Amino acid sequence: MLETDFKYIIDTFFTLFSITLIIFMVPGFAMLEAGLVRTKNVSAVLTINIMIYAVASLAFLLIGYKIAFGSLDSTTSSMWAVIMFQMAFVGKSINIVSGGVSERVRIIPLSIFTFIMGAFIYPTVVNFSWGADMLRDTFLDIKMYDLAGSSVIHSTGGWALLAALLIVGSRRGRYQERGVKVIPASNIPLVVLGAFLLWIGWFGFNGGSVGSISSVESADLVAKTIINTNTAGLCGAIIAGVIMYIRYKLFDITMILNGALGGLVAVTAAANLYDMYTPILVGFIGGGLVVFAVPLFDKLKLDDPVGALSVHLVNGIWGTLAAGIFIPSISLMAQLKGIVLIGVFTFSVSYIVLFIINKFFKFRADDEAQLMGMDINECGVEAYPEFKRAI
Amino acid sequence: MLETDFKYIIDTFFTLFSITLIIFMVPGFAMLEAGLVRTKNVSAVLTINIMIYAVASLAFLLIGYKIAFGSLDSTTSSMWAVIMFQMAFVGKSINIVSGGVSERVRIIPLSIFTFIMGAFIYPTVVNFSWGADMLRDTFLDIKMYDLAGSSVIHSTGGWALLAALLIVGSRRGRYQERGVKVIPASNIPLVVLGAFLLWIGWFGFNGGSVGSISSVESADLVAKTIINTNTAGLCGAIIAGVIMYIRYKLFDITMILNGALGGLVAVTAAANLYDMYTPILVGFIGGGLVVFAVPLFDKLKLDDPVGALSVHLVNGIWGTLAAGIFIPSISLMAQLKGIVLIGVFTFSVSYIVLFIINKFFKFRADDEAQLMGMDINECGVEAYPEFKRAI
Amino acid sequence: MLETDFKYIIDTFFTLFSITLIIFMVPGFAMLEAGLVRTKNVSAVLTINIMIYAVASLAFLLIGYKIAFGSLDSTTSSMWAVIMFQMAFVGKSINIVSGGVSERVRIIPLSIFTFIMGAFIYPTVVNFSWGADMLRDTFLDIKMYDLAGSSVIHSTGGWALLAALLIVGSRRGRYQERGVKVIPASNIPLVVLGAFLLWIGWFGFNGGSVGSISSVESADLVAKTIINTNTAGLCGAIIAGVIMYIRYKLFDITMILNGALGGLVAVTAAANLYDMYTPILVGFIGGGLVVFAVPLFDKLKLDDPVGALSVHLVNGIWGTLAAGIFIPSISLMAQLKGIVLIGVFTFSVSYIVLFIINKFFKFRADDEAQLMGMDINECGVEAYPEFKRAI
Amino acid sequence: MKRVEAVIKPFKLEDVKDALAEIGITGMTVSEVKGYGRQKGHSELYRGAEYVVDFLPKIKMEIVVDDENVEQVIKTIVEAARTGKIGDGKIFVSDIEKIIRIRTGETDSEAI
Amino acid sequence: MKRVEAVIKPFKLEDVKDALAEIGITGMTVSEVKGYGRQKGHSELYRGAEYVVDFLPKIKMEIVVDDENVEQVIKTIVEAARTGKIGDGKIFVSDIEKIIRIRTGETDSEAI
Amino acid sequence: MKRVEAVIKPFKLEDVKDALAEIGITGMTVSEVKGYGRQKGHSELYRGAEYVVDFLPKIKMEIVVDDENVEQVIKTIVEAARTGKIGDGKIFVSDIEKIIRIRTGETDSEAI
Ligand SMILES: Nc1ncnc2c1ncn2[C@@H]1O[C@H](COP(=O)(O)OP(=O)(O)O)[C@@H](O)[C@H]1O
Ligand SMILES: Nc1ncnc2c1ncn2[C@@H]1O[C@H](COP(=O)(O)OP(=O)(O)O)[C@@H](O)[C@H]1O
Ligand SMILES: Nc1ncnc2c1ncn2[C@@H]1O[C@H](COP(=O)(O)OP(=O)(O)O)[C@@H](O)[C@H]1O
Repeated sequence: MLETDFKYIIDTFFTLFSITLIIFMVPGFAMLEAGLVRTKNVSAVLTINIMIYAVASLAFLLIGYKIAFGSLDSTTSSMWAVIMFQMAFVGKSINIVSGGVSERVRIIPLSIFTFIMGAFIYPTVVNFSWGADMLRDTFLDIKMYDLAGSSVIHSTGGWALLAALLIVGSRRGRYQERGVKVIPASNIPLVVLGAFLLWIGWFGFNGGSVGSISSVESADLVAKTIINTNTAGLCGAIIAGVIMYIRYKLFDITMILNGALGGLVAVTAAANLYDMYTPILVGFIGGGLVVFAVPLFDKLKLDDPVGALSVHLVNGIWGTLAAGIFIPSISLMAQLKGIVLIGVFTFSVSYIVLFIINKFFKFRADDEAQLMGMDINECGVEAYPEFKRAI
Repeated sequence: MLETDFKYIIDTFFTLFSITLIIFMVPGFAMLEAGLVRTKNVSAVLTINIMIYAVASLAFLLIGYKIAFGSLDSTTSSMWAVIMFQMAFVGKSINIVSGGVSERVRIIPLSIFTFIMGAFIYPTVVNFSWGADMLRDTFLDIKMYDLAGSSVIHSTGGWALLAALLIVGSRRGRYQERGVKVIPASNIPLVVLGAFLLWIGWFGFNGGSVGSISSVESADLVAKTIINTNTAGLCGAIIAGVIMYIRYKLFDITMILNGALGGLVAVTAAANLYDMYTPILVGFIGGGLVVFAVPLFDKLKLDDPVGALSVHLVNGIWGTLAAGIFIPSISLMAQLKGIVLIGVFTFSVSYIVLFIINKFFKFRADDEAQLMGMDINECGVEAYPEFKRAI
Repeated sequence: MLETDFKYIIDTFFTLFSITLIIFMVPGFAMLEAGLVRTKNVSAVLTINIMIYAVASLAFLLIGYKIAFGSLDSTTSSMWAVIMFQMAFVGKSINIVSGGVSERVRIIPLSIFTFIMGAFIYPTVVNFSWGADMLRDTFLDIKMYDLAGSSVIHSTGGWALLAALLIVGSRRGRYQERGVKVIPASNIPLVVLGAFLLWIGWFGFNGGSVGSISSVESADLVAKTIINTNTAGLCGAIIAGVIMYIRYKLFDITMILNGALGGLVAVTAAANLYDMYTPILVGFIGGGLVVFAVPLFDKLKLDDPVGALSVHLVNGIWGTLAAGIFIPSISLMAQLKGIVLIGVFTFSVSYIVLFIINKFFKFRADDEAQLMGMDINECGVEAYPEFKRAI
Repeated sequence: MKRVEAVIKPFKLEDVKDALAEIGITGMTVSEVKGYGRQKGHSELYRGAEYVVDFLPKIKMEIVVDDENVEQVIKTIVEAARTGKIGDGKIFVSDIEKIIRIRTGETDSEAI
Repeated sequence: MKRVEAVIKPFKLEDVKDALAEIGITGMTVSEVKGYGRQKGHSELYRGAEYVVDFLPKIKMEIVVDDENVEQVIKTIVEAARTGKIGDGKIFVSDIEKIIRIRTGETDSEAI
Repeated sequence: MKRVEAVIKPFKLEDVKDALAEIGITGMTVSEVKGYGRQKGHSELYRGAEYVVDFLPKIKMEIVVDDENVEQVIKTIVEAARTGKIGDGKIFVSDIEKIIRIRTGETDSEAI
């Protein structure tokens, strides 16, 4: 057998393995968000998660893929595997948006935005940074290093969410005169399950982004990427737990999980390049940032029920910078330029698109609908109809 | 290293990967069904799911495998992997039956039927269509193309369910004079989780059925099979959502998920042969069929709490036909013949077996037992004892 | 390409595959335990599961790995994959401890013990049995065969749990004058989900422990290991169901799942060496032992809410012995010696460590805290705040 | 005005509600309660230990009516809720001194 | 002593509680109930079949007070709970003969 | 006939039920309620914000008895439910005019 054939086979198989892990993130996001919102909004949040996977993936397959990469070809592993691998990413960035505006967003306008983001906005960002690169040789060319998308996926989702929060506004009754009304998560086991499905999916996300496992060097790289990814998650969880305990003598499990996810986002930009110990630092800082960012965004009245801004935007930025700080061959300036350009582009385009959609289909459910719950108003199906609601 | 050795190793590994994904369908079916039934029947439904996996798999290992395939040997990949791959399929067809008769079926008679179906009925169907083929050279020889079992697994399960519904009857109070009593799902997050575990399991189901990944061509085929499988699922979900919204201005999430599963069933017969776009059509039609079939079966007073007939029987048939319609090299007549023969065989044999078992052990729990719930009567363990039940 | 390169690549990939499956056991244990405890203790149990994964893994990476194996090198597959594979094991043995003392254990002292067990106790046991073997050439040298840790993981966890139960004591109100107070599981679907995530994880646990898949023989061995593992699980479930039905005419689903897990633990010592039929016997006995052990431990007032002693300690011992009984080349005496040495070492060291920690930080929450629930006292976050608690 | 309280078997709720609607009663407040009485609970099994569930699920209906309707309401409930088996439940009648409809401020009979 | 029972819309609980606290009422017992009345339930959709959810979630507050406070309590509740839309709920007043505080054994007005 | 209503701490339910059974009371209706009173709620933490849970879980028992048994029932409940700590709960006694046993149609004392 030819060596190239061997490589083709192995890398196709490995890509399929990675895809599978990444698609576990679909129920991962769904469970995480279903657990974090109130019971009256659970069916709606889940419907949105399914809708995003379906609409964004199809939009990317039919339109976005070509915008991002120009052509469908691949010689080193099966084209179908490569397309599907890229397709598996697109929903993630939109999930970040939908999570942050949950409990008041309506499904129809969000579906329209999902289509536009999956077909155009996200593919354009990919084009700039990983793909065909239409900006090459202009002064806007992005030379940022970003293995698996600290910026391209996570900040992009975060910036779009920021735009969405400005358009959609906060949940009914969240910011009152007497202060912020605390709205606790309704189902903690689902939050944990979702977070770990995301965590495991991340191995495919980052490991698969190495692109090949079919040489001794790349096999090493993939394995190192995965162990480093995991380490940053571990440390994000630990630091969030430690900070919470020091301040409150209590372990807030949702914050610990957000800390872990923050660490995972942060390490994503360069998990393949760090040695075994750097991800510890990257994760500690990432988890710490989450703990401080969550109450901060509440002070700014950016109402984000799942902590998506803190996890994805803040740590997407931190992770992209960290690559420039800890890896000598990566220019911190190039990283910074990438962060800023992606931020400006995504935020402004998303804002305009959201603004226009909002003229025709209001994103925000009115107060009465929010009071009854999005499930009854948008889905007609309650999530837990037989379970009696407590006061 | 010899090329045959290389292929043996890779294909064994790939089969193990596929097996793992398929076995995720065990909790997949379990969560889906646990979420769709009422809280008082959840432990019983889950017990049945575990029982099916245990009894059907053991029956197949000890008896059924030889009926289906004649011998245990395999030269192109490890015999153990091949046996286990086939074993992983058997429970699925019985799960289709158990899902459709849940909330009133008793465990003992169902266990007996599970044994007979796992040891004899399903293996015989496999023998006809994929296996040793005892009908070869008779006028009954089945020449149908069915990659991963639109007919062999899904219609087979569906026909057996139809027989079971005639024997078991509907749930207490379901069809009343004033019309159908709506019995909503009790736990939507579980339904979503289960549906996505099934969805991901399907990658192993269909991808693994290609049989080999160890050449460039077969690697391409496997990857194409998986992306096509996914596409049909996406489109099944989308169309179900669109139809529901047009008719009711509401997104019924359980119907959307059933639509997705319908698309997945439909594409299963020939996911490896379609180009990238045909699965879109196959999935749209599959998902659409589900939306119309669910209320239709209710009109026929076939009480199927999880929509198994609509998903598996209707789309098993549609998928098998679709292969004949869209793939020139597949004869539509051969497909039709396969559908009819499998239907006649499975339905009549299942009916007789169920009828006889029912003489000795009634399948249907009496009304009082259904009123208290199957959990207390069959398991002694309530699913959610600390959660207060709403009116 | 060199054959050694090919093997390196394949075995690295295979190890990464196994790691992923094993890490599914993290949510597996978490869901299992969250489902088995009362609603008021669910967040605490989940927090402990996350803490264990984070603390034990980091402790093992930084300290324990070198104690166990001496050096970080690996020539046959990527060092990073090998390290992570070993890291994935460590949390499991501590999970056994935490599960058994749940609903009254406090998080801070348990975290300290987790660190010590992950950094020192477990690595030392590994050193004796699988690793650098500091006892070699002494009369204490352990020559036991233990493929994937019936003793090294499961009994070790079980012995440490026994020590912990003596220190921590039983849950408030569990053993009363009028007898044992039954405390039912609060969420059966989570128990089922958790058990199946563990089950599937076990394929990586045992299959991965074969160490290589890159020759025809080892591919066969891996496949056989996985099918045998599965068979023992099936039979553990079946026998538990049969015994329960014979005695009570009811199918206690939690016992059936414990039976399955018991079978899985038992086959772990030598799943690669058995023929296709021996695991049936090993699993039947394993599952049967669980059914009898659970009430027995209650008679001894060892209050173990999740059945960890019956599943892991009893079957860890049984599985290690079974290897000696059924495999001619394995000495039953060597197995016995290994069991006793590991037991004496782990129990006594754990007892001393737990005793000292307990002087400074009480493991057991006081009665009032247990009454309110560990969630409010330790986490500040209730697991299901919107769900009304039944009487 | 009187308050008629009925503790009934849960699956009878629909029937009783419909029967009351037929005699023109359209206001009521319902809650889930647990009953303890002559009807004995079932035994459950958990991990090899059997135990008895003492408290049985019941539905409590509260209907506030004018004095002249009390007898008819009682009769209707008894008929619709009776299965003849132990545990069918009880009806308690007590006095209500005053009623106010929050929306309009109407009181007593007008507020029912 | 009187028992004032108010059936109100769930999201008004917080407001009513605060309003009562302001007039010095600090003891009450609250439960979730389902109400059936003029306010009609919403319809839900499940698998292609629409159906009406008859019973609406309500909160029942029970406040036991001395006779002289009854009017003020009623007034406070009405003001705080009113939205003006159908389904705002009702207040029922009935007589209480005796009160005992379990902790101290105090009775009647002292036990409130 | 009288209705004795006791609002108690949830974990005392079993003790009170047993104590009542000992004095021959075998019928009662129980529900979960939330109490607001002198006993203050605990504070919880969520994502860096602390907040107080005002309403505490309590159990309400309703026991309808003949007039002559009222005192004994009260005494029994007080003894079994008392912990001496704030929040032990209250007992309210009110009048019941009529009782009907649905199964048999028996009324008043015969129906208890
Ligand atoms: N003395 C009582 N006080 C309050 N509720 C009672 C009393 N006796 C019975 N009940 C309620 O009535 C229900 C039915 O009573 P039970 O004695 O089981 O049967 P029956 O209705 O046939 O007399 C009980 O479950 C309980 O909720
Ligand atoms: N006759 C009654 N007896 C007991 N509760 C009643 C009665 N009538 C109404 N209620 C309660 O009051 C609530 C509000 O009544 P409804 O007729 O819907 O509107 P409104 O409060 O505007 O009159 C109902 O949901 C029900 O809980
Ligand atoms: N005025 C009242 N009306 C109705 N229920 C009350 C009243 N005061 C107290 N309660 C109930 O009694 C419970 C205990 O009262 P609380 O003041 O906390 O302590 P204590 O029982 O020691 O007096 C409260 O949680 C509440 O359910």
